Amino acid sequence: MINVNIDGKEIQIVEETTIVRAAESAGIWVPTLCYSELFEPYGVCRICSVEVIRGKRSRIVTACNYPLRDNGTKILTNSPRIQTIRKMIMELLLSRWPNVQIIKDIAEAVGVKEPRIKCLERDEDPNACILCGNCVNICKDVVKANVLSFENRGIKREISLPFDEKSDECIVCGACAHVCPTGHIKIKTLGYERGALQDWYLGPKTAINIPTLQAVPRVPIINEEACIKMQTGGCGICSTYCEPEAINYDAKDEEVEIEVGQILLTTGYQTIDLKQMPQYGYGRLDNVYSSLEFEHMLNSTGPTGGTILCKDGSVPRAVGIIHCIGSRDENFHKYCSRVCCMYALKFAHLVKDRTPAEVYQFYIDMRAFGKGYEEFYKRLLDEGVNMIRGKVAEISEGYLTNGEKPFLMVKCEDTLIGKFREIPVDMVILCPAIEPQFDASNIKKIFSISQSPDKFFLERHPKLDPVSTMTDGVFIAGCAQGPKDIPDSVAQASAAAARILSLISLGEVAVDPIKAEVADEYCSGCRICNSLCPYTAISFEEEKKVSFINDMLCKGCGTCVSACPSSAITGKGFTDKQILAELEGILSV
Amino acid sequence: MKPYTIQLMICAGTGCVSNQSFEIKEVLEKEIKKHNLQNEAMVVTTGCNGFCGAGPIMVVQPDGIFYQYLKVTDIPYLVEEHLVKGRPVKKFMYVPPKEEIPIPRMNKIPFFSGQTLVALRNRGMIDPEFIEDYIARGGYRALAKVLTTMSPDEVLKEIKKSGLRGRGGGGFPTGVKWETCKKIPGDRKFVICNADEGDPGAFMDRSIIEGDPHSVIEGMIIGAYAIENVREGYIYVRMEYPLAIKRFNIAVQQAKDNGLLGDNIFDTNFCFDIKVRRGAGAFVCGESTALMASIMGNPGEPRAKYIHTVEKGLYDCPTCLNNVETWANIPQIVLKGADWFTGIGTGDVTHDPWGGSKGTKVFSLAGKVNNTGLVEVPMGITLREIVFNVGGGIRDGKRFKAVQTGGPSGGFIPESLVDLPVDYDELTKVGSMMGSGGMVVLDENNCMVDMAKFFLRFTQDESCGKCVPCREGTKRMYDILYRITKGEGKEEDLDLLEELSNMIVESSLCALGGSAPNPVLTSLKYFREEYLTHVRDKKCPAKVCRELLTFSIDPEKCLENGHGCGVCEKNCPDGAIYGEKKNVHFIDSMKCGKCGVCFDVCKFGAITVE
Amino acid sequence: MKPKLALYWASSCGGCEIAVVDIELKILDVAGFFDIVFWPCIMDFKYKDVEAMQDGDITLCLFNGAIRTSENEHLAKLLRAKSKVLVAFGSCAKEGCIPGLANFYDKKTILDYVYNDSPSLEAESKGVYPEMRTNMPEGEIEIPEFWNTVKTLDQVVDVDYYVPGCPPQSFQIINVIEAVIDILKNGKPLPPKGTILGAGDKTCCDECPRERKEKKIKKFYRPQEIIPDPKECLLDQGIMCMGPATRSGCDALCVKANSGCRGCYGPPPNVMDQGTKMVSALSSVIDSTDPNEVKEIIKTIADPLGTFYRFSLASSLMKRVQQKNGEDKNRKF
Amino acid sequence: MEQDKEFNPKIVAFLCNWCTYTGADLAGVSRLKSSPCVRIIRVMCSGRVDPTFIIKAFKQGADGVFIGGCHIGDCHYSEGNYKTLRRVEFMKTFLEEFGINPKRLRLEWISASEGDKYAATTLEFETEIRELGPLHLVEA
Amino acid sequence: MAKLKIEDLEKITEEFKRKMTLREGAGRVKITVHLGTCGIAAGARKIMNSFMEEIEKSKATDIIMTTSGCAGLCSREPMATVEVIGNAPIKYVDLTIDKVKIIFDKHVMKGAFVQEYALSVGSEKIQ
Repeated sequence: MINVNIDGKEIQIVEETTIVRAAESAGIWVPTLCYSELFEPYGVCRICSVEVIRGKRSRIVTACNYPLRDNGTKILTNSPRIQTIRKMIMELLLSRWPNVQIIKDIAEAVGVKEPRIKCLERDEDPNACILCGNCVNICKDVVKANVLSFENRGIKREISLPFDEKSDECIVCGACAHVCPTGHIKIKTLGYERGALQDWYLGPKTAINIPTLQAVPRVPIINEEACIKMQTGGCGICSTYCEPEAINYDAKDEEVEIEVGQILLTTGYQTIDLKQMPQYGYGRLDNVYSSLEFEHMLNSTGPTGGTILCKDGSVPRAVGIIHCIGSRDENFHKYCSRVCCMYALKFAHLVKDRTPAEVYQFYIDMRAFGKGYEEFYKRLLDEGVNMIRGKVAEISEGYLTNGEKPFLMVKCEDTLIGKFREIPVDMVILCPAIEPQFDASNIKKIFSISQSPDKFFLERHPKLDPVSTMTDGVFIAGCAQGPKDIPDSVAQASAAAARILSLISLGEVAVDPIKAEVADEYCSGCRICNSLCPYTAISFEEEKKVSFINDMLCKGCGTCVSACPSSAITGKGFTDKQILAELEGILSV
Repeated sequence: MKPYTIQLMICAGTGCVSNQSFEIKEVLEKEIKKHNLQNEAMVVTTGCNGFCGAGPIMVVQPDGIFYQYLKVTDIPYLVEEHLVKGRPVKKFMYVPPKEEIPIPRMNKIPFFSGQTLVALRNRGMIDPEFIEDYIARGGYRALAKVLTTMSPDEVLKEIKKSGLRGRGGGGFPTGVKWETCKKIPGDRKFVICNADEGDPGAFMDRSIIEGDPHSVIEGMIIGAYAIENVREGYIYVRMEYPLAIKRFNIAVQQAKDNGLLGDNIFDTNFCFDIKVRRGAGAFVCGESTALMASIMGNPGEPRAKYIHTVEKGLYDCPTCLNNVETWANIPQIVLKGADWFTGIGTGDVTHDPWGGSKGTKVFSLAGKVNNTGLVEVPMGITLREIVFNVGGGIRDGKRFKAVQTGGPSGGFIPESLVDLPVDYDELTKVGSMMGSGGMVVLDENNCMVDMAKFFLRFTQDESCGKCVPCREGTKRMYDILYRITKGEGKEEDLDLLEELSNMIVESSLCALGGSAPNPVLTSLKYFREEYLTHVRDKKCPAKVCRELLTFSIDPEKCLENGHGCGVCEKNCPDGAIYGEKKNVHFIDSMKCGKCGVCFDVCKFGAITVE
Repeated sequence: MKPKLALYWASSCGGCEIAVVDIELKILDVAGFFDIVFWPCIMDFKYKDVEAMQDGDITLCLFNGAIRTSENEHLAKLLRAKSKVLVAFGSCAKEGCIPGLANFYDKKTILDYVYNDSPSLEAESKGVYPEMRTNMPEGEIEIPEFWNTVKTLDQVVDVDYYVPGCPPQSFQIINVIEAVIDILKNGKPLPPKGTILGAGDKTCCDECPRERKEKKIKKFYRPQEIIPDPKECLLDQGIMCMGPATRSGCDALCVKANSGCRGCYGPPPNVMDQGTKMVSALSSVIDSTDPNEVKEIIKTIADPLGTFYRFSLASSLMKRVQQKNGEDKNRKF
Repeated sequence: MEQDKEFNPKIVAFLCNWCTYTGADLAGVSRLKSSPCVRIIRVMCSGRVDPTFIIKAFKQGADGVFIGGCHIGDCHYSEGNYKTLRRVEFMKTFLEEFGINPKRLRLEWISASEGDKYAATTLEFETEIRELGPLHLVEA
Repeated sequence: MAKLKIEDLEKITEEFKRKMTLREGAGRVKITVHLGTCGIAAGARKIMNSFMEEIEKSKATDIIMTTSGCAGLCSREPMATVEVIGNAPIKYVDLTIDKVKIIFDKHVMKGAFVQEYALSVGSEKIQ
């Protein structure tokens, strides 16, 4: 502890205390501008300059970062010398940024009304950047993202992003905007852009967010990739502000091994990559959407709040919905994706409901086979939806000579009237084929199951055993097994669950009796079989010099049986004798 | 070693190199070969000779014949005359101003004879790219002495006793700095050589590096030994000195190859290594904290120095930073002893390290003197000696007006103080500073307001912009000075300038801002009248500020001497001159753009400027 | 009355007979216990003597040699009739053995080679084939007919017991003889028909002292290509050894001599075909999954058929290589 | 030859339970025409097929032997089919030595979903065997 | 490159000493051989070489060897001036190699000028 004298007040403080803190504890106000307790004092505005007297020497220092070390230091926070300096600084600042509130306030406090100086760089903006550096410092010291920095020097100094480009390092924490004293920095929400929507881009990637507005449970999560704390160990500011102490940085993705008896595979589907079909202009033309994107637009918590809008913000005059993109197509998938007809009808209904637009359905066959589906189709016809039977050949951009906004021209053959048609619309919704997940073959290998030719997982039997697979204990349901709609998926999943539960309720599992067995009396321990078993069921008993097969590990494939040169191994259920007898039998006629 | 009979020492400092000294060397060697003299004459490229104003320079040893202003085309003649026929060529020799007889020998030329060489002792004597040359001139003896016979404390004591003060500008006693750094606990410490010489017109450091890089390296090694726990050193050279960077790199490599840097130097357990860093082109990086930030890869901006760099510098470790010239002095002090060093200079440093200025100082002498170049003079020499003896007086017989010392941060010293002894304290007293050693001599044709504006323009441009006083204040000062030179100044501007200056000096973050207003303050102090003339009368007495000039034609001279020749009319870009041929011409002051072309073209002196 | 013993030597090298004599002093017990009624190799007996016997007169007949000619077959049938117990003695009788390797070729090829193509024939004797019947001054003589295929004894007549080995090991012969004497002396019951005597139920590996590891074979070496480690399993070292598919009983004789088992004791119990079983076992441990590499590794086995069926070809499933009457005449597909 | 007209090849097929057998099932369910000459023996894995069975089959009067397993890398038992691959390779050289055309032995990888492949392959094999004609083995 | 030891510093210095002496112009003795056209014609180069050999032999490092042009006495060439620093220079004329040896021995090394070969003594003064 040391004693210092501030403006005549004797106070006792801890060594290394800054003058600002010391003055605060003495109840003396020192004006500050670039000072914040959140980060290390930057000390550039110099408005907090005070006079420090040690012995005979007096010097001007900044109160924000001057550490008091010597007993008996005398500080003058408002001497005439200091007043002159402060006034001059405020004159300089006020002459440059006359309308910034915080500058006006401090200027008034130190007694400056009108600057005597004319400033060539005068900026009338009340939200102008006053180069205090708060944003740079919080980003550097606290957030540790180092996104913002100063550019240029001298009077041309300004805040900038690296190379003036959008930074990938920015985690959109908003700290810079929070500490900006003039409101110069604003956090902007990206609007509804075609590119953004198509990439499923839901706005800037913030380190803490609620994945979607309808997320269950609706709680914020930390995005590990964007979180500075989890990436570098810095920041951690959210935990200091979270009163219930709910933030846990240690909860990370981890690999857990769980022993289970049965597995239900419901790995679902993906939609076909529409960019494979450039004739439909997806990703190239504005206002061409996939059905999932359109669904996103229809969502009341979606980017448009459920309003159907073209990219330019206008309401579409006509909407085309095109079925069977990539399904029922010799070039892509031969099968029918089953769900498109009905959701396309739903889209048509909603477009009719929410906009005055004309709706065109381009279909190959209308498959309204479910309960109540046909009725819905009839209703749609009554609503005046245009049904065109025929496959669309191309979608191109069309222009009107009168300079109106461009539209999309859908070219197709109407097979019902036998004519080639070109229909102008403002928006096109494509119904992409449902296809197996791109990594389904990996899943297949992991679980030793099979895929049907269309690459969906293969059930044990299409009629008699539609939810189990060739591997005992592994079941499938939903679109992983084949395209189906929600009711079908629910039904199949329920069936699979029932199958699993029935096995669980039994309490024990009957194991296939097909196993291999070593007859000790014939085994001479040549160890030929030892390396063969993929399940490591075969071990070598050094003492007895015979090989041994573990019943529980053996899956009964019989490879070792046929390999055993002394035929000491028998494969139960498939013994040499049985097979030879079978052979004899089938060849006897 | 071949016993050459003649050595031709060609200056290969930046100044002379830019005047084709390398090409001259090539031609010289060719000519020597042509005359079959290659066994007798040897061509040596040296560092800066110092007399840069007269480059390219060649000194022929052993006779010490000094040749200046050489051209490639002169060489065949010179070789034939001097080397073959043995007749030194007078027309390439130095002729003192106002005289006709040339001075053949270098050491007889006042520019050289008036100097005392310590930091520059090897200039023109060694090839800086050969470590053997340096060793042959006594190099690395100081290091050997230190490592074998002295303890670190003894070295420190010797340096303290010598009273050496930082040559970079501040004049902080080197010994005290080392001692503080040594006392701060820490097992990782650094020494840094500041070679970011940014003052316009100053090139002392560059010349030392280019001419004698090993002296700096030896000084740093000794410093590292004395401070202890220093195993790493940095040399921070500004990017604009490519030759200096090259020579430093060569020297450091040679020192490493010879085991003078690295582990177990001279088989002792002392280890030390040096890295060369290139500056990124900002004046402010010459400031110690900004320099260290730059080495660490951060933006070169200064920080508050309430905690000194000797305590928390590079990578937050105790760091001792000294200027090139300071380091170059160290080996000599160690070798010849502190007493020899204190024998040169002013004051008494036995008790107070700030008590005097010892040793020599290198200045780059520029401006309106006859002999411009690099001079090393003992501390305490008067300005008069420097300007009139070493510098050979003012060019073209003009009147001496002032000296500006210390670079853009220094101040003006008027003629009245010309007998001022040059040392740290005297210069500070009159409002200027030693600085790194820039010395610009001004004559009656220099406008003080314009000069102040010139320096302010530099400082406000080089301000990093971090703190408000320096960023905003210097720009405002420049604006005001600009207005004054345009004739838009008001009297209260002078007060405002003073007020701004004081504020900037007192409250700036670093020394750049803290000293930037010096030119304005001193010019206001010593030449206030000149400012007032600008403001009140809208005139520039030195006839520099164009906006304040009036061009007119003396009708008598025009008619009598020139018979109304009309050349001025033809050349006026503004069409402001009119008049019949063979008649008097006139200038329309409204149209006159004040370019001065008429003044230049008139052969009869009929154009008057006021 | 002493039990009667007969020994006969059909198509074989005679080694089995030597092996019987090789039981040293034990032979005296044999001579003492049995009344030797037929042993052409040792004493002068005539076929007439045998023909003169009553059926079942001979208590024990040790028949060695494969059935190559009509004479072999005739004697086999004769001795079967006259013997109570007929033992296929030695590998030739049991499974064809080396004579059985002639089943690679047919009768004509063999005769052509022997009497015409063989380079060791002198020019004048080339093309001189034996005649079935020849008139000699003493009268017409007849030589037995040469069958197309070598057969094992049990392919011609009913065999009661087998003693494997080429030749059966002397200590095993002693064991067998002692057991027989014991049975006859003490009126003990006979072992079940078809029992293999003088051998174990395991494989050669059981008697092999070498250390075995999990097998992975990258290449097969010929004996001249490598000096085998005397302590390590030969197969582990890539040396062909039929041990795993060969019945035990020889006390791992070859293996102990640092040479791979040649398989003379025939397949172990339960194994139907020594050769295919060996194929199955070896190809299981070939260390490759690339079909081409597998082919290359298989190529490093010299003469697989001859190696795997060196002793058992005549008794194997295929019994012989298909020749003219079989699949293809050139055998090159 | 006259009997060729009536030649109905006997083809023994050893099919793995998980792939080819199921594939054959699928071929049947899908009403695909496959070879009627094929006489199937189901084994759990093609790795169970002992070369002895192959010889035995030929011995018993088969004109061709067909082995069907999962695709390499897809074996239900991870790697059983690798062993099959090697055994069949070996057996082909063996058959050749024995004087039997190795084409009479055929190994195919047919997955559970490849009913069409099963049908096509067996038909093709049948044709091939028909071209080779019946296999007459001699013993004497 | 080998690591330098302290002794090496002296060795290098010694090795480069003559070069440096020449550069610094600070020798004890300065020998100037007059290499004008006349001198060269009379064999001055040979004289210079023999001086150099002598220097080499003596291992002296404090002798500056230099050349100059015609000294004006073309008939007495080859000529050389020997100047022991601090004493007046002596001009020797009509030099031969033998004379050089004697001059070098007596004058250059021992400081006693050789009167019989000298042009004159005292004709030149210390500069």
